[in-house]
Order: sequence, then structure tokens, then C-alpha cells
Amino acid sequence: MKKLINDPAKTVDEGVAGFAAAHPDLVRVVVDPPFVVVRKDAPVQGKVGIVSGGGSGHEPLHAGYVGYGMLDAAVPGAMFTSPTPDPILEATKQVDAGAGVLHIVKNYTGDVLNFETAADLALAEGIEVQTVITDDDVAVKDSLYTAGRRGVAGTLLVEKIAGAAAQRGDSLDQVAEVARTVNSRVRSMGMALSPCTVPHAGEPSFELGEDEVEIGIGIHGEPGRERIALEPADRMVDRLIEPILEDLPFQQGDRVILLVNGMGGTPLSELYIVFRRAAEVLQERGIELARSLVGSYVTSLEMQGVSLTLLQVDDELLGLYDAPVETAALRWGR
Amino acid sequence: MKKLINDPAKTVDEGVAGFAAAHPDLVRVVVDPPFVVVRKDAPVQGKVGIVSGGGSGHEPLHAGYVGYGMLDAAVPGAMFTSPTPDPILEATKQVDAGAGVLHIVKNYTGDVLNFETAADLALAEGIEVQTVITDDDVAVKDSLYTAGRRGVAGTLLVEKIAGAAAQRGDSLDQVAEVARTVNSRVRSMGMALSPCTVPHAGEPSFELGEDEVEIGIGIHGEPGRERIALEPADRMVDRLIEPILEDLPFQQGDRVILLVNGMGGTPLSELYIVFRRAAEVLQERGIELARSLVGSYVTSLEMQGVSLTLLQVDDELLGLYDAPVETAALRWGR
Amino acid sequence: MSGLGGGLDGAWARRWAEAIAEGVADRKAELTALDRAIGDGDHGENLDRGFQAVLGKLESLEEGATPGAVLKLVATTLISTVGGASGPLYGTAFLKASVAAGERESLDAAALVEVLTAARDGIVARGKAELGDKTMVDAWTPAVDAAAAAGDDVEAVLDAAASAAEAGAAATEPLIAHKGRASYLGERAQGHRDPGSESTALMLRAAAAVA
Amino acid sequence: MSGLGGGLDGAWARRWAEAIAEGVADRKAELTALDRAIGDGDHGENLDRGFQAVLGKLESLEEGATPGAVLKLVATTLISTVGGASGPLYGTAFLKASVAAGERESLDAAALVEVLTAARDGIVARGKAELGDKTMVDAWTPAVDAAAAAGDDVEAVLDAAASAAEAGAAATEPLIAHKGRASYLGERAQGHRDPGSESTALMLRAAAAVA
Ligand SMILES: Nc1ncnc2c1ncn2[C@@H]1O[C@H](COP(=O)(O)OP(=O)(O)O)[C@@H](O)[C@H]1O
Ligand SMILES: Nc1ncnc2c1ncn2[C@@H]1O[C@H](COP(=O)(O)OP(=O)(O)O)[C@@H](O)[C@H]1O
Ligand SMILES: [Mg+2]
Ligand SMILES: [Mg+2]
Ligand SMILES: [Mg+2]
Ligand SMILES: [Mg+2]
Repeated sequence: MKKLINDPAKTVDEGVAGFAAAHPDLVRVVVDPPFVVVRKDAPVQGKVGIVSGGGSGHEPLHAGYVGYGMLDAAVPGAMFTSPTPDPILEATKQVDAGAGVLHIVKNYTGDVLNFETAADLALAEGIEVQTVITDDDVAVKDSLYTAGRRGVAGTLLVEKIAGAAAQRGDSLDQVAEVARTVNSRVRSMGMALSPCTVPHAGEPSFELGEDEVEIGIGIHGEPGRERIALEPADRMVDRLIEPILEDLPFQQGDRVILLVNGMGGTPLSELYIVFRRAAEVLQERGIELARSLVGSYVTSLEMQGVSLTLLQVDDELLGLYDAPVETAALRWGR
Repeated sequence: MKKLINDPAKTVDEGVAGFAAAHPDLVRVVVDPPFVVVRKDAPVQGKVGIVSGGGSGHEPLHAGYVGYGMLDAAVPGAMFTSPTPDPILEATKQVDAGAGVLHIVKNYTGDVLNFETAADLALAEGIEVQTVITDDDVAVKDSLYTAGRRGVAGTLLVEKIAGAAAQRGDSLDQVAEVARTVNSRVRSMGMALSPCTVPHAGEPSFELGEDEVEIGIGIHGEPGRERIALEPADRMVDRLIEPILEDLPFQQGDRVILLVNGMGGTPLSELYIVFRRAAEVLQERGIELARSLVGSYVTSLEMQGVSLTLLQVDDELLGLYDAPVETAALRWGR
Repeated sequence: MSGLGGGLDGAWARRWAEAIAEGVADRKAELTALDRAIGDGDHGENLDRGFQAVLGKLESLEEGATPGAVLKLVATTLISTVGGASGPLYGTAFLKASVAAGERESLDAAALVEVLTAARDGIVARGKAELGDKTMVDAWTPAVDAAAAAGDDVEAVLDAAASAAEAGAAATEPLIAHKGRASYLGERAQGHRDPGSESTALMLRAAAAVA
Repeated sequence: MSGLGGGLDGAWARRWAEAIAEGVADRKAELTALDRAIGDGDHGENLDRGFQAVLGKLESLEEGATPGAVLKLVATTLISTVGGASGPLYGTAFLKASVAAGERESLDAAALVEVLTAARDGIVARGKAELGDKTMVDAWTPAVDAAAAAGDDVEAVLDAAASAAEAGAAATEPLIAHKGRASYLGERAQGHRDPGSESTALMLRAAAAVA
């Protein structure tokens, strides 16, 4: 394990401290209970507060999205481990301006349970909370009898668009509704060329041969659904995008936002090679590319790999996507 | 070699094609001669044009910095290989609006020579060209009798600030002067945890043992000046920042922009751990952190590692740094 | 042995928590390795963080605290330090167990079965897993059943529970998971033991060992 | 042999370019490996791209082109396809060589020495490297010197130049570099041969082989 860290037990602490030092214009950080990254000017009077969080190791998710037009607070847990209810509750209190708070929670048992407890405690303190669970990963078959789909990179789009709705002054019900709409129209799927190593574990999350890749990975270094031989990038893209297109299903004439997301260790040049083919497939299918986002936005430490995310948009969602945002990792219009 | 590519010989072509497809709102791409990435609305009447370029493999440098307030054109060469004069000349012609063109060139023999030829050819066509060579890498000892220092991540700051000067309407002389000032006040140094593999070479640029790192690397997968045992991140930061601070030298009371730059395969969380210590050292030295930039901005394919860059600023440079920029990889204020 | 009449008192509950902390610390790497195979590789780390915190809290707990008070302290500490799926699940388990234990100074066999049943029910209520879903429930449910059938001796009850939990954990190996992260793997989860079922077995064996 | 009177004609120049193209294609990996050790691992790739382009251009060159015309075509093609440091340097070398060759239909020994000297001088003028800086100049300068001393036979001149270039390339191994990417390595460049000196030796050996 070769990492730029000091002590495996301190990676989250020091990463959060570095983030706070780098972005004092955007955020303040609560260290007790550890950790809450709060929008500097929260609570914003009259505005619905938005809180997200989850295990660390997915940077810039979520702290990188705290700021004007997106999240009011992020709650980073231990590495790949949901935060406990205490900091989630603290975040909820810090961002509540009387208009209520939306919890955006990726669908993992741990995240769901801990946010649930925090929401109960917040309610007991008189704060209105609504929760939206994201579950955009088509690699996992959904069913009432399973844990259901995972929330992966589509979460970013839920946070961006709900954040814009909150920023323009929508009510809690409206913001939650927008978030649910985005989640219902967004689909993702990912693959890995290499595993990642959780610092305290010291060993890679799985082993891959020199010619092997994992298809259908999540964002926690879990193995995927399938291990296959490495193929050319275009073929890999086809393997990821087909199940996405079929799932909603996306149709000719649809307008979409395409997110090509690096898993943390993938160079940008490769993401653009992937993008090229994905855009080509959309064109072949008569689907209009309305907006593009290419970069490492929702990651698994140093994993090499990529995920594709498609969101079907209308004018309303596109307007919210285009609305100004000012965070460490996503910024435009301000 | 495990990469998301199709054909090693086509990585640059397909990467540029993907970039063009992802950012039609920002750029257009000339494919003959291959390749020039031009700001969509170039030439901008009355404005000095700014062209940069160099070998590919450093993405988002330079194409990711084409747009309002930064570059008017980028000329990506083959992988880690300076472009030839033809596309540099084409770029120069495309962005010239009569106010002249500035070439920003990283100090490598190949880049310098090819840009030199292109500048001669442009002059012959009646275009006024000035050239600023960047050479911010303190790992290399400077001397009249050597190739001199390399241009590395500091180039990004030269491009940003010169770009802002051009955007506000400065003359060619003034823009060149600003660029030279930034270059004279910026210093960088980098290290690698892992090598990178040029696709057509198929083999890593150097070999490192499980516990070894390279100190003083450039951005072309070259080995560094020194190979040492991996140490904690804070100690690594000290090894990089000391030579930087001594070189200018930076002094108590100085205000600086600190860029913590990932080499391509480094997760953002590690960059923030590095940032934490670097900011701490600045504080210990009484140097004021005026602005921070943390991310993979000037890379070497999938190399894992980091470079630190410090730029000493005054109000004038800070104002230009803060000025609006709208490019694929750097964006604020618009 | 836990005092007169064979009941389990607050000191036992304290020893139990300490024994879990020791067992988790010893077997942290093993639990994490199980989780790496079919989860995200943090289960040992998560529980160790929680039970080390429990050790710290136990120091400030008053001498003669009841079993219920000890269990409650374990519960709240786990909830606020473990995170992940196992934090709320084990937290709820100990919380429901403490409620079942109530104000009692000591637990006889019947009360113990009530306590264990409440713990299991708490996990099921929150996690919605059924027997055979390849989760910690696959250790808890056989344990509770065996405990209920073990008779009047608290040591026998705990020993039966621990053995059944161990067998239940082993029996998760061939299963496909329907809850938790292992459910994402489909058939690839087969052949691996569920980490939560293994930590449950560890906890119940610790309970028997210090009785 | 190259026609009557032992002079080198346009057909020789063409064969030379083709022989370089073949040699570079054959030894691409080796040149790149040298560059990987102390540069950026692209030298073979760069030259191969350039000389493959030269092959294409040669097809459209008129039959009886002079040596100067062939050399000029090689020069402009290298300049616009190779890039990197070696592109402009070799491009300039062939450009200056073509100017030195002028309109001559064939080159005798004296003209050949002039041509080789002009090539070397072009490289030095652009790259500012001195002998011993561990660059292609360390192959070119001994080659030019040996050529000048080799007498009146063009084959002897080319053979002397090639042998001296090969020796010069080998002699770069112990050196510390002062120009090019290898200069960044300080003492770590010692023990490695400069890739550009090796490609120069390849080119000059090719010239002799097809004479
Ligand atoms: N819905 C559930 N019901 C019961 N137990 C569950 C459920 N989901 C997960 N678990 C248990 O939690 C264990 C994983 O715990 P841990 O690794 O600490 O949390 P996480 O999965 O969040 O990383 C699994 O091995 C399983 O026994
Ligand atoms: N200033 C210089 N003068 C002469 N030759 C040089 C100079 N700089 C570099 N070279 C030659 O160029 C060779 C490298 O060429 P190449 O790898 O194609 O370009 P790059 O270094 O741009 O990747 C070196 O081995 C050296 O012989
Ligand atoms: Mg976890
Ligand atoms: Mg090169
Ligand atoms: Mg886990
Ligand atoms: Mg090279």
C-alpha cells in the first residue's frame, strides 16, 4: 500500500482538516462530533437546508459539494463507513433555518439506518426533515426483498439539482420532490481496472489479474457483479451504457446529461476517450446530449475505472442544473 | 499496462475528439493539421491571443484551460511530445485578432524549438508573436550551460493570470510582462509514488520498489533526481516545500497562492492531507495563504504523486487570478 | 459464575462488554478480511472503534450498575461511534436488550432469553433481514431459538446460544445474500462467511465465557 | 555504388531515407527504451512517425530529384511530423544539409563532407549543445571529423562517419547530460546511452550501407 498519508487511522481527520484549510471562504468545519462540513453562511434564512453524507473515500463527494446552490452540510464518516447519527443530527441543526432540512442519502443499509436515527432525533427537536434515498446503480437488480440498488454517481446530480431548487427558495416538499424526480430519471453503471486499498485495511479490496476488469462495481471497493477480460475502451463503454439505456428506458428524442466519472485513479485523458464513445452511442440512438460532465466526481479512493451516468432532463431540470453553484468541486455562474 | 483506451496509437486523437464532443460550448477543434483546440469565439476582437501547448498526457493542461479569461488555443502534441510547428502556427493564426499573440511555452528543448519555428513562420505572415518560457521546477538546477529548469505546474498560474490580463484588454507587451512576472515568482516541486506508462511504449517509465518514491520528478514520467524510501505524507511535503521556499526565497509576510497538484492517479483525499501540512508550514513561516487550488491540474497520465507550487502575489496578480474564467477545467466568476 | 442463584448481574454484563472488546481487537483483521471478500472491508475496524469507546465509557459507569444500565451504555456508545450498517444494528440490539433487562439486578435464564430475543427482534425490525439472507440474523435467530430450549441454567443458555450462533455463522457460507453489501454480488457471495454473523458468534461466545 | 565517378546521386539520397525508415522501424523499441531510461520514452516512436511520413512523401517526389531535393523533403517532413526535441533538430540538420547540397546532381567526397558538416552545424546552432553534453552532437561531431579525414572516396567517407558516430554514441554512456531531458537527472544519467546519439549512428550507418 503506497499512499500519501501519515497514519492510516488519521486519514479522514487530516483530509477534512486540509479541506477546511483550503476552503475557508466556502465552509466551516465542526469537529465535535466529528465531522460536519457546513456551508460558511449556514443557516441561510428562509432556505431549505440540504444535508448529505456517507463514508469517506469518495472525495470530492460530499464535502466538495458544500456551498452556494448545492449542499448546506456534508457529513463524512470513517473510510467507506456511514457516519453515526450524532454528526448527522448536528449538521441538520446547523443548517436548519426554519424551512426544514432535506437528507440526501445513498442507498446503503448503514447510511439509511444512521440517517434514519438522526432524522428521528431531529424531529424530536422540532426540525422538519425529509429524506430522499438515491439508488441509481443499474448493476444491482432491484427488488423488495433485497437491499435494493446502490446510490452511486447519480447522487451528484441529485445534489446539484435539489441544491438549486433550495437556493431559488422552493419549499421542503418541493425540493424533496425535485430530488426524487432526479433520482427516478438517473441511471449509472461502473467498472474497475484496479481495486482500491482502504488505509486501515492495508490490502486491496479485491485482486485483479493483469488482463481482468470488474464490471458493475459500486463505490466502496466492493467487487462487481462480473469479472471479464479487459477489452478496448469503446467495448467497455458499450457494456456500461447498454444496461443504462435499457433500464429507464431512455428513448430517442430524450435529452440527457452525461456524466463520465473517474473512480479516483483514472487520468482525465482516458475519461475523454470514454466520453467520445458514450456520446457516439447517444447519437446513434437519437438521444440528445444536453450537458456533459467529465471528471472524478464520485470516487473510490485510488481505484482506476469509470462510471457512466445518464440523467433524462426537461427544461425545468436543465435550468436547475445550469443555475449558479459555488463549491470546491463544482462551480459555475459565480 | 491497463488503460481505458482503444488503440495506443489513437489515444491523443480520441481524447481530443472526446474533449471536443464534451465541450462544444467552449471550444472548436482543428484536426488538420492535428490538433488545435481553439476558444469557440476566437479571434476575440481587440484581444491579445494566448496560445500554449506541448506534449499530451498532462490533461487537463492545456486544452482544459481554453476559454474565456485564459487560453485562446491549445496545441496538444503526441503523448509527451511537443507538437510540430504546423499546428502551432495554425493556432496562432486562428487566435490573432490584430493585437498579437503570446506563446506560453514550458521549458523543454522540444517545446522551445517547435514554438520558435512556429513564431518565425507567424512573423513571416505578419503576426506579432511574443514568447514566454515557463521554468518553475526547483528540482532542476538552473544554469546557462544546461537545458535549464523545466516548466511544470506553475504554468497553469501563468496561463490563468496572463489570460486574465489579455481578457481585460492589456497589450501584447503588457500581457507578456505579466506572464514573465508570474513565472519569475512561481516555484514548484513534485514527487511520484508510481511511474506512468506511455500507451505506445507499453512499459512504465521507471520502476519503483514497494517502499520507494521518486523526488524531483518532472511531468513526463521522467525519473526524478533522487529515489528514497516512502515516508509519511507530512515529511514528503517538507521535502518538497523547503526547496521551494528557499529558492525565491519566499519570506515572512509574503502572500501566496498554494497549488497542490495531483499527478493524475492520486485521490483527492490524499491531496488534502498534503495540503494540510503545506498550509501548516506556511503558517509556521509567517507566509499568508491568499488562495488555494487543490486538484489534478497538470498531470503525467496515471502517475500517483503530487507537486506543490507556490506563487508570490500582490494585489494586482491576485486580482487577475480572481478574475472570471470559463474553461473546462478551471471555472469561476461566470 | 455470576453471583448467587446463578443469575447474571451487572458485573457480568460489564465483563461481557470487556470480553467483546478484547475479542474484537484480537480478531479485527479476520473480521475485516471477511468483509473485504463480500463487503467493503471495514467490519473489524468498525466494531473495534465502537468497543474501544465502550471500554472508555465503562470506566465512568457507577460500580453497582444493573445489567440493563451496562447494556444501555454499550448501545448508545455503539450508535454514536460505529456507523456503517453494524453500528445501528448492534446499537439497536443492545438498546432493546437493555429495555428488556429493565431494572433487574440480575438476569435468570428466562430473563436472559427475553433479553436475547429483544436484541434479535431489534435487529430484524431495523434491518428487515430474514433468516437465510446471509446477515447477522442468521447467527442471532438460531442463537435465540437454542437459548429458549436450553433450560434454566444461565450458563447453559449462553453456551447453547453461542454454539448455535457459531453454527449459524458457518451456515451463511453457501448462501446468496439478500441484504447488506454482499447482496450486490449475487452468486459471487457464495463460499464466503458473512462478517456480521461471525461477529455475532464472537459476542455470544464472549457472553458465555465470562458467565 | 552510386553511379559513375563515385558520386552520390539523388537515388542514393532516396535509398538513404528509406534505409533510415527501415532501421528506425526495426529498432523503434530499442530507441524508445533508451529514452525511457533517461528521457521520456518516445524517441523511437517520434522518429518512426517522421520517417514513415517521409516514405509516403518520397512516392510523390519526381524521379530524378537531386540529393538536395530529397534532403529538403526529408527535412520539411520531419519538421512537420516528429515534434519533440529531435524533430526540429533533425529537421534543421536535413534542411541545412539540403542547402549545402544545393543544385548538385551528385555529391563527391568534398561535397559530402560539406553536407554532413552543415547538418551538424544546424543542430548545434539550434540546440546549443557542445561536445560532451550527452546529445546527438556527440555522434555528429566525431562523424564530421572522421568524414573530413577519410579522403576522396564517398563510401570511405560515409563508413568513417558511421563508425565514428557509433563510437561517439557509445561514448555518451558514462557522461552526465547538460542538454535535453537527461540533464534533469544529474548523475543518474550516467551509465545510459543517449538515444539521439544512437539514432544518429543509425542514420549514418544507413547512409553508408546504401552507398
Ligand atoms: N439489513 C440487514 N440486516 C441485518 N444485518 C445486516 C443488514 N445489512 C447488513 N447487515 C450486517 O452488517 C454486516 C456489515 O457490517 P459493517 O461492515 O460494519 O457495515 P457496512 O456494511 O456498512 O460496511 C454484514 O456482514 C451483515 O451481517
Ligand atoms: N539541445 C540539444 N542539442 C542536441 N540534441 C539534443 C538537445 N536536446 C535534446 N537532444 C537530443 O534529442 C534526443 C531526444 O529526442 P526525443 O526523445 O525525440 O525528444 P524529446 O526529448 O522532446 O522527447 C536526445 O537523446 C538528444 O540526443
Ligand atoms: Mg462500511
Ligand atoms: Mg518527448
Ligand atoms: Mg463493511
Ligand atoms: Mg523523448
